[in-house]
Amino acid sequence: MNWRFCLRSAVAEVRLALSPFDPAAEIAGFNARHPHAGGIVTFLGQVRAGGGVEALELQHYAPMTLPGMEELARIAQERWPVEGLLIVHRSGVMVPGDAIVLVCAAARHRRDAFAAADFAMDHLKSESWFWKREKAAQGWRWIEPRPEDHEDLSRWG
Amino acid sequence: MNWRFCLRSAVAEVRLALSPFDPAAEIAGFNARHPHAGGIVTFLGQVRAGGGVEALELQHYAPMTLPGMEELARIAQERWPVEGLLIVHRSGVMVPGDAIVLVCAAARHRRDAFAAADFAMDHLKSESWFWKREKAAQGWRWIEPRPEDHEDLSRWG
Amino acid sequence: MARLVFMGRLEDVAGMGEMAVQAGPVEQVLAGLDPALAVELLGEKVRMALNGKLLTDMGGVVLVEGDELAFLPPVSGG
Amino acid sequence: MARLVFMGRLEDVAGMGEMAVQAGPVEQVLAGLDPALAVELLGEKVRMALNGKLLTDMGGVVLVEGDELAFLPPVSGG
Repeated sequence: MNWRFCLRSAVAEVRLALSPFDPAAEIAGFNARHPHAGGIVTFLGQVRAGGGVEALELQHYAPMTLPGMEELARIAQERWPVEGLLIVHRSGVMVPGDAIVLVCAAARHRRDAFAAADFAMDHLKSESWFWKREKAAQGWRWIEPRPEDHEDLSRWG
Repeated sequence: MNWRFCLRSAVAEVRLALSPFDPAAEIAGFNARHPHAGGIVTFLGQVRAGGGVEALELQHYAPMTLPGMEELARIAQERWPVEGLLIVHRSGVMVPGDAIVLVCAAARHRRDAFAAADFAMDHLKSESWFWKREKAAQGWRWIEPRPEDHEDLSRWG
Repeated sequence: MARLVFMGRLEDVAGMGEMAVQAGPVEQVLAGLDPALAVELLGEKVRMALNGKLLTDMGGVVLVEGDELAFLPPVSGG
Repeated sequence: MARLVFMGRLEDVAGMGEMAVQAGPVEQVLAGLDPALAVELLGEKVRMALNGKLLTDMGGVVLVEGDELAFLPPVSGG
């Protein structure tokens, strides 16, 4: 893995995954690294099986995507007292069942872990430098953010 | 495992664990069972290492605890369109690093998964039939819910 | 005989997790206990369940053979 | 030479992910493109980044040798 694609601080680890990753193994590793946290919240987003989508592609723009994710992690850490934060986001072509994004947040109190994970997901969804398209029977189609995604973002002020 | 301690419906699985469970394995199994869900949120609560707590005990009352958890799962499923819900709660004596509670919620849309898991945790924390005590240097001490726990509950109307 | 069950810190107060008692009106059963324990059991925050069902009012409750009356202090899970 | 980068659906419109162009004022570079593409690139929702930094205003921007100007339509991750 290229150094550009991995950042680790005392608290946060942010990765842009260019090939499939194993979310269960990531979660197990994260949990093992955070025995001091009372609560750990994880969010896993995956390509839905059975919805007619044959493939999903996420594009990233190397000069901006990972730096943007790192900045997001920094802001989340500033807003909530998390003891650990992991953000992994895929780029490339995925098939149903593949993991797209994983966020793990460990905190002393569960509300902080929930909020940090929720905040990170809302921002990854509609304010990070990714472009998404889906392949169904009709071919490829670019996906733009839904109005709900912007409403979700506005919850954070 | 005694039949009284396990309920499985099409959507929800609720367990009262009388011995240690492996949250990473539970999460991996849950994820594998829900390839159709776009988003999966998990919450893991564990006995904090390093906080001076030597042991934690959770008591349950057999005639009410599991039925209460099942009712909670039923209400969460009614309120949010979840495709899968897993609630595992330990009873007995635990040591730092042991898992206390695990909630996994799978849904088509991530906000539903977040809300169902968050709701379930708030209710397990202060409205389920468990009694908690901690052992520190001074000996055992019973823990009563904090005012924040009741405020958390009131968010759900 | 009927059974009283003491959960959480009430077990410490009672010095035991359960106690066999003579069947009869609850008031009478409580009157037969150590007064210090009875006071705790009647505490404002303590709820009661008869055979696994919460009682909304203990007035008039009579324990019959095999009944289990549980005293439930404030809960704390997770 | 400088480089234009087209992300997301703009890649489909351009028929390529990047394009080498002569250095010079951005207005002049865009004037040299297929007008249908230029119109899309100037769309209200399209943002631009010069060498990885968002531009708040393209007025007066001049591409120099080695510059990379990216056109970024609405994002959608997760």
